[in-house]
This record gives sequence, structure tokens and C-alpha cells, in this order.
Amino acid sequence: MTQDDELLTEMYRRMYLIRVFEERAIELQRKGEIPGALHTSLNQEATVVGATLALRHDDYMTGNHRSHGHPIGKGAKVDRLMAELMGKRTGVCQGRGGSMHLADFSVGSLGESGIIASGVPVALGAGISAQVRGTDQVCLTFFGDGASNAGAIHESMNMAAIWKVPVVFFCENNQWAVTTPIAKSTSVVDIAQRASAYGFPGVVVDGQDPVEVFTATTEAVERARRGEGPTLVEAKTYRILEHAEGLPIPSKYREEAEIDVWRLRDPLPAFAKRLTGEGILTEEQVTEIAREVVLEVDAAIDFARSSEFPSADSIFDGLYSNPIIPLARLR
Amino acid sequence: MTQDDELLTEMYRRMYLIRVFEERAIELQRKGEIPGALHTSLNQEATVVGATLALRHDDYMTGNHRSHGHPIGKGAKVDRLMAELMGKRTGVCQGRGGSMHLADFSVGSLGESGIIASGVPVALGAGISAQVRGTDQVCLTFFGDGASNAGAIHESMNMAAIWKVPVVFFCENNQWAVTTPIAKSTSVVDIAQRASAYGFPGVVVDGQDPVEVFTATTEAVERARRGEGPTLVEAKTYRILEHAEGLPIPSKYREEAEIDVWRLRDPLPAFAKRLTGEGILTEEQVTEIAREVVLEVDAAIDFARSSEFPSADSIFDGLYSNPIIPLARLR
Amino acid sequence: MATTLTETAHTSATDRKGRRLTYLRAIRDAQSEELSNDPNVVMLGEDVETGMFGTSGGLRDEFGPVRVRDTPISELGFCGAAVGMAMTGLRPIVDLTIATFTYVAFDAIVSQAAKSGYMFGAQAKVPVVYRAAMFYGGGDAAHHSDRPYATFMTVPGLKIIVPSSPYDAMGLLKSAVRDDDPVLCFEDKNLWGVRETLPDEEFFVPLGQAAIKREGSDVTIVAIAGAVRLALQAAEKLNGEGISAEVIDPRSLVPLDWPTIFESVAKTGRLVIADPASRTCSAASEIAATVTEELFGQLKHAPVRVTTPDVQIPFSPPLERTLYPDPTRIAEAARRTIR
Amino acid sequence: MATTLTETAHTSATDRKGRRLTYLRAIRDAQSEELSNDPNVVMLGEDVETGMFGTSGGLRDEFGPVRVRDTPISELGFCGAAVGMAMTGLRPIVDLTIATFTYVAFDAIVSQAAKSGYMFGAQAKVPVVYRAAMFYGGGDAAHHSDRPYATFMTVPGLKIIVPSSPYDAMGLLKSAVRDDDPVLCFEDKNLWGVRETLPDEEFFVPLGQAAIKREGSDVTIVAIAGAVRLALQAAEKLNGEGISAEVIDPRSLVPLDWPTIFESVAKTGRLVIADPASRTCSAASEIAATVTEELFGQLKHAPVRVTTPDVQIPFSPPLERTLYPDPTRIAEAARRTIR
Ligand SMILES: Cc1ncc(C[n+]2csc(CCOP(=O)(O)OP(=O)(O)O)c2C)c(N)n1
Ligand SMILES: Cc1ncc(C[n+]2csc(CCOP(=O)(O)OP(=O)(O)O)c2C)c(N)n1
Ligand SMILES: [Mg+2]
Ligand SMILES: [Mg+2]
Repeated sequence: MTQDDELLTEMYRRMYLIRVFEERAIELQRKGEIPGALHTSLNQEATVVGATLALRHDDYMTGNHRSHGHPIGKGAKVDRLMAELMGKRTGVCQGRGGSMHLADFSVGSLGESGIIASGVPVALGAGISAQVRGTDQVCLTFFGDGASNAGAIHESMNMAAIWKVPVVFFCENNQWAVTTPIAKSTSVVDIAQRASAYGFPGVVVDGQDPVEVFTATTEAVERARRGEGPTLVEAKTYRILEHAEGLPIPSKYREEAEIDVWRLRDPLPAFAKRLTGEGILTEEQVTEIAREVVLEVDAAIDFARSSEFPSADSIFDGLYSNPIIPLARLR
Repeated sequence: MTQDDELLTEMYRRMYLIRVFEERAIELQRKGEIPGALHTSLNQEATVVGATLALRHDDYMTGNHRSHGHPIGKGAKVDRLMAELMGKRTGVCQGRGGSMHLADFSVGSLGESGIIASGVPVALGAGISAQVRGTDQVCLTFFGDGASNAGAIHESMNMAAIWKVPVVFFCENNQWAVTTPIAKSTSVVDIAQRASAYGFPGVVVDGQDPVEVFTATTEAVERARRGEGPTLVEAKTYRILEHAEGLPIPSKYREEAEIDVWRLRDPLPAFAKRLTGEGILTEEQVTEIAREVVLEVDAAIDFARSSEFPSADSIFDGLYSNPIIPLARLR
Repeated sequence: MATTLTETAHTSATDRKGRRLTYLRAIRDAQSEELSNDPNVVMLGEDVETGMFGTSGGLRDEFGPVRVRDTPISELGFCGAAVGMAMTGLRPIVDLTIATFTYVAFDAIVSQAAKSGYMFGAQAKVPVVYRAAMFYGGGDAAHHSDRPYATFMTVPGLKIIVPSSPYDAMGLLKSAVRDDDPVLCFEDKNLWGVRETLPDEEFFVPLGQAAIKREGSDVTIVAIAGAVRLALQAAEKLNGEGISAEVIDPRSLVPLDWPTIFESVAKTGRLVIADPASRTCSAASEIAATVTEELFGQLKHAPVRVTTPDVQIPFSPPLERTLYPDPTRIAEAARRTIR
Repeated sequence: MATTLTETAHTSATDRKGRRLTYLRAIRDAQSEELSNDPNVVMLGEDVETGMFGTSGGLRDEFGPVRVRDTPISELGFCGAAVGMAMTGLRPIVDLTIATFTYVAFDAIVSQAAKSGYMFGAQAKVPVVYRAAMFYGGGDAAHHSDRPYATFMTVPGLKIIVPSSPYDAMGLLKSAVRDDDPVLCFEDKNLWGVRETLPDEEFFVPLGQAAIKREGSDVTIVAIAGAVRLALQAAEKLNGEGISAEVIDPRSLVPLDWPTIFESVAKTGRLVIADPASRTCSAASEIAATVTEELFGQLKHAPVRVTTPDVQIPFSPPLERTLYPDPTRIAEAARRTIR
């Protein structure tokens, strides 16, 4: 295998890992093993992995409520992610974060945010930090189409532009923000167009094509690393399931036909076909990857299930690094 | 006099009124008769009046900390404005607002805001209100070059665009935000360019030419009134004095030469010359306007001086419309 | 997020006769009535047209997208816009969905909504209602679990309601919409499913009028929002032990009905405050401090606060579960004031 | 805005020998020392390169524009950015200039700075300092006159310092910069011109350690920020009347030095809290409620809060002047606890 082929294989593997992780997480949520709401990256795997694989291991990343795919894409171990979703002590955030707030600092994942757009300024800061400390790290930040209308993003883009901060603004445009279609909330057809207000490049890519996403993001990352400043990458993708598991929407807000169109554009079979078609992987290898991934997720679930919940006396741990002893904790 | 000539004469008169009002206010502030800091519109009179005269009497307006010129431009009586600056009971805000928070609802001035950019969403709301109530009112909102980088403006512009709200976003680009030059804080050369991120027009005008400002703003107002949505108008002007009276800046942050260039572009003598040159006003009429304006401001100062301060028992008035009686007011 | 609670069909004052309505539904119907009553009442917020949690279901179809309007995710912008709307004749109800999203809009709520009426010398009225649900206890973690009414109580110029029942939700919210001042309405998600039969005729609950939910003579328990039913359970327990607890729900935190609380404490000499918010600078602290100042000589024991400790809310249910006031802790506090 | 106070030349620990420095200058020098001490310390904020109020004058020239950086007017963005900086090895000091501007950045401070350390299971440390001056009493009106430390005290995860002297300003701020948690520093503008001779050698004031500013035996006065010197004046007055007041400055509100306060109240049996913030849910309320809970049996009188009433700050000086705690009101409150 060439290096490129290895990369493409890894791309497929991570996409598949997200797919299986998310599907299993949904099952577990329905069974009550995962508490709270669950926002999955299903059908957005090509977008997520194309973007994250463009980053170096020591590059940074921040994300949003749709938070599982991002750290997986960045290389986080799924066992501690799954344990986190179950609220276990061995979870990557010791059970304190849960589905919307995954973070794995060991792979540069500085945290997902349940507050729309509020992780974007954090990414700007990580980029500034790299500049100040004189490293060549880059920070990529994921946000949605809905988030693009939040003020925090405007402020961050302007600052990134004036200081040429090594940040990639990555918009996962899945066409909907809960029940609001992009056309209803957003004054431009392409969110990438917003970059024109800051004088840096904005590019639109097909979010179902991991290679196209990877190529555009790599260019953005390299530009950032060269000190030339930010890029806005917009990947057009689609959310097929409801906004979140555990949040049925009371009324119909989109056409089945629209969903059907996108069902045909599932990135996983398409990419598998391309890899086998181009002779990069055999059918057997594809099956083998699937088998390995399923084992990996099974093991993660076992790990999570067999882990303990955090102990009640750990409640205050991490609230402060230099702890304050509360006078009357529970009265 | 033709109607146009009358308009031009009124334009000059209001510009001159702002000029004299501000100069006298500075004197009074130095003498201690006006408390607090004072942000004047000196040298920005053409911008302010060109913009406000484009509005109808019943149109709305919101503004910012540099707040005296706007209501004067909109037609507010200067006596109650001056009384407000002195903190008197007869002040337009009963002495509660002061220099940064003038408002004269009787002329559509919905209030200036001391918090940068926070009056801009308020203007959006006034525009929506006109739509909902089925009037054809328009709202214009003033903000500075520095303010253009605040998130509130991004959010407001997007919403104004998607709902075609009758709002005019009016940027008084006086090149500086306190000690920060626009090039240092802002990722584009022309703030008007930001409109491209929302799909509505952005225009740049010479802020020292009241007619150019008026023409462009009128077009924006008419467009808004026709239901076609917002426009961003950027007027290039300049602040010659310090950011505020009573706020000397500890170190030098701009070149005298830069200031000198703009001193030559004082809008008042230039406009007077044009009006006399075009035969719209005689020299005598110009002098007469000046005389009248000075009398008007003198009278306003007399009114303000002879007014009483608010009484201590009025402290809670207006905090709530349906008052809450505090249990222990002053303990 | 609980959703089986969602109901979308419309019930008006006239056709809710005898039906037991949920808290959620009471909120929806209150808004429906106010939209019907006054053409200047409008609703805005993210996904209000679909009516996600059930508080606006069907309203868009009835009142149209001009009056019931989906917004982009721009809380600062649309909360500020609501002030402009309110100052020019409308009476907006802003649905912020979840209480932590108020933080994004904090400047609009504080610098514009709370201050404009005063700052402009009473030229402006700001009749706006900001609604937000308090999610807590459901594994929603730190970004979706705050109960920030005390944060806003530090801001003069705002009014704050905390309905603890369908009746109060409808009655307080309708009063809030007709109030000429900015009102924050914090809705307790743990009460969404609670049902109650509401009066057939239109009704209002005035701001600043506490409800004595249970009379008693040994100890006063002031309870806020979701803690009211927990306090009632505690009172029931205490009753079995021969302790007679009076339970008071202030219903609005600003204005706060001091006379009712004082009268009760003057009678019982003992005060417990059950407040699901975190402890420091809480509504509970305010009530404790004020009652002590006013009634020191009549107190038989120090007022005791039962609150959530000062910690962010952890995701893990076993950790989260222990944090909030519950009937056991409330009863224990009441006993402590007596022993 | 007072500006004759502004000093721009640099003074380091070694060359301030014996000089009386202003509060403003102490802040500036604290930052200068910390910038010198650790290359990861950086400063950002609007116009910090020029050093408007005098707290950063000259620092840009000494440490360069990468470490001392002017920002656009984008408080939400740069306060959030500071969290990203802090989580990746820097120790940012963010100058928000005036306390009301924190509202624009509220979400970044609460949702990111206060919550990240906890939410990410202690993977993250967030060593950021947000500084803001409290303007009040100077005719700056409602948009520039808040004293919002209690607003932030409702948020677990933040630490809060309120220096009342040049010594504390320098010592607390230096500790804050070295603290691994987010710290809000509220600087009282009315103290900008206060001068004090500082120790020749480097020093720190730890967070959570109150200062007993004056010993006394009849009544404890806990005073916050600018109210400390007013409380000392009140104590002086009271002394003339034969009343011995102990004055305590908590110096940090989170953490709060309860033992020192308890010990004093246990001795005096009487407590007055002088707090320039508005009354409801104030630091004063918290102190009153907690002391009552802990020391009820030893209290000879209810704790009395001397605060600003719950009103927005009017511009007109004669109106504004009456609002804040002053030595007369503080002394009167102390007398009330004794009579
Ligand atoms: C500040 C804030 N407002 C509202 C929400 C509620 N909310 C959660 S996800 C979401 C939609 C986000 O849409 P988008 O950015 O397109 O992301 P997607 O869910 O489509 O991936 C909303 C409104 C929130 N979490 N934070
Ligand atoms: C939210 C907020 N941040 C900072 C300030 C302090 N401030 C007052 S005026 C000003 C500069 C504004 O510049 P610009 O918008 O260009 O208006 P100009 O003063 O030049 O007219 C700043 C930073 C403020 N009032 N509000
Ligand atoms: Mg989306
Ligand atoms: Mg400017």
C-alpha cells in the first residue's frame, strides 16, 4: 500500500468507526444505558473524517453538541468515549461531560460545546496560543449551519483574519438546525460566502466525499500553518435522523423526498465502492475493516459497561484546580 | 426657496446646531457643569445630519455613546438635551440618562446606548415592529467602525436580511475606536463590504459631504420602506478631538499630520461655501443661521441651568412601570 | 428531553372545561390566549413554529409566521430586538428554550431590557417576556442544567416568575405578558408533565403574590419552582412526626411577597428555604438574610437553606442525583430548626 | 474618567523601593511582574497597548504586541479565546476595561471559563484572569456603573477578587495570574488614586484570606472593595462614641474566608456588611445568611446589610450620590446592632 492508500484506508476505517459507534450508541440510549440526549454524526462521517484527518496529531480541535464523531475522527480511543456517554468514571471526562461535551486533550480535542457557537472563540484562542508559543499547530473548529448566524463566529472570524491566526473554520452544513432549514435562517446560500466579509478564502465542498473534504481542509490547514491565516470550509452534508435521539419532534418539518435524496448519498457504501473500484482495497479488506471496527466498538461497550460510576465523593473534583472547600456542601 | 433649497438650508442649520451644541457642551463639561464623560460628534456633523434628515419624523433611530448629534439630527429640541447633559429634572431622560444615553421618543429617537453595538438589535426590533404593526416606518441605527466587529451586528444584519426588515445600518466610520485604528481591528478596508455576507447592498459615502450622505441614506430608507430590506451605509469621516472629553489618552496614538488632513475637510465651512456658491444662501443668511443657532443653544443652556435637579424621592421612578416597592430602600 | 408530554391541539379558555392540563400545555395555552387577546402580542424564538417542547405547538398555524416567528440561532440579536419591539408597541414573548442560553443574550437582557425604562426617564416601557426552561436532573450536564434566576435577581429592573404548577404557569405568564416591564419566566422542566384542572374562565396570577400551599404552625418552608412539590412531600412526612409545616411558594421572585413570608415566620418562628439553584447568592440567601433582618427577635432558629451545592452539574446520573434539594433533605432541615 | 492618575513609566519589584504607588499603578506593576516572570503570561483587551486607564501603560513596548495585544470590540470572542489560550498553555490576563462589558462576554465567562475545567473531567485547566473596573459614583449612568461581582458569585467555577488597596491589588492580582482557575478581578475605580508604599520584595496575597483592617470587640463590619475605607471611617467615628468596631475585608469573594469572619462575629456577636453592590442576592446577603446559619446562638442582633438599593444607577449626581454605602450609613447600621 502506498502512503496515500493507507490514508484512504484509515479514512474509511474512521468513517466506519463513527458509523458503528453512533448506531450502537443509539441502541444503548434507547435501552436507557446512555442517559440524556444524543446528537449523532450519522451520514456526516465523510465530512467529519475528511476534516479531522487533515489535522496533525498535535493540532487542536473544538466542536459542538454533535460531538461524538469529532474526537473519533481526531483519533480518540472509543472505549473512553463510550464510557463517557454512559457517565462512567473511566469516561474521557470522568463522567462529568457526557454526550455533548466530549473532549480528549491527549489527541488535541479541546472539547465540544453544548452552547451553540461558543466553542468557536475557544478555537481562535488555541490558534493564538500556538502563535504566541511559537509552535506550528493549527486549530480546527466545527460548527453547524445554524451556528453560522451566532455573533461569536463573526467576532472570531474577524480576529482570526486580522491576526492571521492558524484556525480553520469548518462548517458542517447539514441543511437543518433542529427544525429550521438553512434557507429560513441564513441570508446567504453558501455559508462559505461569509468569508468575504473578512477577506479570507471560503470554499464549498461536497461533504459526502471524504477525499474532497480532506483535500480542501488540508489546503486550509497548510495555509494556516504557513502563517497565512484562516479559511472557512463549508461541507454540504445532511442529517437524516432526527436532531437528537431522545428528542422526537412533535410535527413534520421536512419532506420525506428530501431525506430520500440524501439516503442515496450515504458516504460509506459510496466510499467503499470507490476504494474497491480503484483497487485500493479488496472486498475482503473492506469486510475485515468492518469486522475489526465492530470488535473495537463491542470492546468499548464492554469496557464502558464494566466500568464504575464516579463516586459521590468526587463530585467537586475538577471544579477548581486549586480546590475551594465549600462550607456546607449539601445542606 | 425651492423645497430642495429648504432642505439644504435645514441641513446646514442642523449641522451648525450640532457644532455649537457640542462646543458649548465641552466648555460646560470643563467647567464642571456637565458631569461624566462627553463623546461629541464634532467634525461628524455632515454624516449625522445627512443620515437623520433622510428619515421621516415618525421613523425610528437608535444610536451609541457618541450620542448628542443623533437626536439633534432627528429633530429633538436642544433645551431638554442640554438639561439632560446637566442631569436636570427637565432633561429629556429626567436626568437619568446623561450624555451617553440620550433618547427622545417624541422624535423617534429610541435611545443611544453606552454599550457598544447593543443598540443595533434594538433597531432591528423597531423595524420588525413596524412590519408587524403594518406601518411603513423605517429604523436607522448608528454604530461606529469599532462596533462593526461586535457579534450583535452580525446577528442583526442576518435577521434583517432574511426578514427584509426596514432597517438602515449606518456606520459612522471615523477611523478610530478610542486608540485603535480601523486597520488594526477590522479585516476589511470598507466596512460596507460586510454586507456581502448577508446579500444586501453596502455603500460607501463621503461622510464630510452631507448631500452625498443624504442621497445614499435616502435610497436606503426608500428601499427599506418599499419592503426590500436593509442596506449598510458606511460614511467615511474622522474624529479630530480625543475619544471623549474628560478622557485624556496617556500616550500618542496617531499622527498630527493625519489629523491635519481632516482639519482641512471640516464639513461646515465647506458646506456653507457650497450653499453660497450655488446661490442657495447668501453670506448674510449663513451668518443669520449661525446667530439663530447660537441663541437657540444659549437659551438651551439657560433652560438647563435654571432647571432643578431631580428630587431624591424620584430615584425609583421609571425603574418599573408597575412599581415594586423595595422593602428597605436605603439601609 | 421528555416529549411524550407534547400536545399540539389548541385549547382555549372556553374549551379547556374540566380537562386536566399539563404544565407545558398551560404555558402554551396562556400564550395562545394572549395572542388572541392582543394583536400586539408576538412570539419569537428558535423552532417556535414547530413548537419543540410543546409550548408553542399550533400557534404558528393559528396566528401566522409574522406573529409566531422562528429565529436564527442569534440569542443576543433577537433578545435585543425584542426590546426594540417592546418599546414601539409590541409585547413580545421570547422563547429562549433552555435557561443557559440566556447567557448568550445576557447583555441584551441586562443592558437593554432591564435598563432602558429607567435610563430613558420613563419614556420607554419594555413589556417583554423572556421564557426559558430549566433543565436539571435529567443527565443534560453543565451546559444545559442551570437554574439561573438568582443571577438575574442581581439585576434591578427585571421581574422574575417561577411557576410551580399548571395553574401558576398559565396565570403568571398571562400576567407577565400584560405587565409593562421585562419579565423573565423560568419554567421547571421537572414539572412539564404535572397535570391540573384549570378554571373554566380566564384567570391571572398577579406578580408578587405568594401562595400558601399548605398551612402549618411549627416551621415555614419557602420553596421555589420544582422544590414546591418536594417541600409539600416533606411537609407530609413531617406531619406524620407531629411537625406542622407551612409551605409557601413565592411564585415570583421579583417582586417578592415579603408580607406573606414575614407573617408566616412571625407565626412559626422557623424558616427553611428550599431552592434548586446553587447556594451562593441564591434566592434562598436573600430570603434568609431579609427575614433575619426583619424578624430576628421572633426567630427560634436560624433560617436554613436547602440548595444545590456550588458546583457545575455533572452529567453522570448517580453524581447528579444527589445534588438537588429533595424531600428528605428539606424535612431534615425543618427538623433541625425544631430540635 | 479620572486620568491624572495615569503613570506610564515602568516600576519593577526592585525599583519601586519606598515609593508610594497608586492602586492603578499597583495593578500595572503586578501585570508587568507576571509578564516578566512567565513567558506564557499574555495580556489582551481593547486599547491595552495604549494603556488607557494606566493599568497597562508601557507594557506593550516592553513585552511586544504579541504578548500585549489590542483587540477589536469583540468581548464575547476574545473572552472565549482566552479560554482556548488558557487550556493550551498560556495564562491570559483579559482587560475588559469596565465591569458592565462583562455582560457581552457572559457566555464565554460562564459556559466556557467556569465550566470547562469541570465538564472535561479535569483534563483542562483554565488559568485566565478577567479584569474589569467598577465605575460608580462618577456620573457614568446605568451602562457604566454596575458592581456585578454577586452576579458572578452565582456561577460555580469562578474565583472572584475585589482588591481594596494598592497592596491587595498587586498581591491578589499576582496570585490570580498564578492560579490555575479562572479568576475575575473587579477593580474599584474610586480607589484608583489611593496610594500606598509597597514592600520592596515581591509579594503575593493568597485568595481566600481576609484582612482584618482594624481590630474591635463590639461589632464586626465586613466591607467589600471601595466600602473598606468607608467602613474604616465609620469605625473611627464609632470609636469616638465608645463603640469598638472590627473591620474585615474578605479580599476575595470566592473563595471567601469564612473562618476569619466567624471568629470575629463569635467575638462581637454583631455583624454589619457594607457592600457597594445592589442589595438583592448580594455578597452581603450571602454573608448575612451564612453567618446567621452558623452562629445564630451567638448573635446579639440580626446582621445588617448596608448596600446600594435595587435600582439602576441614575446619571444625575445628586440622585446618584445618595445611593451607595457611606460612613454615615455604615456607622448608623453598627449602632443599630448595639442599641
Ligand atoms: C446558544 C444556543 N442556542 C440554542 C441551542 C439549542 N440547539 C441545540 S442544537 C441546535 C441547532 C444547531 O444547528 P446547527 O448549528 O446547524 O447544528 P446541527 O445540529 O445541525 O449539527 C440548537 C438550536 C443551543 N444549544 N445553544
Ligand atoms: C461592549 C463595550 N465594549 C467597550 C466599550 C468601551 N468603548 C466605548 S466607545 C469605544 C470605541 C468605539 O469605537 P467606534 O465604534 O468606532 O465609535 P467612535 O467612538 O469612534 O464613534 C469603546 C471601546 C463599550 N462602551 N462597550
Ligand atoms: Mg445543521
Ligand atoms: Mg470610530
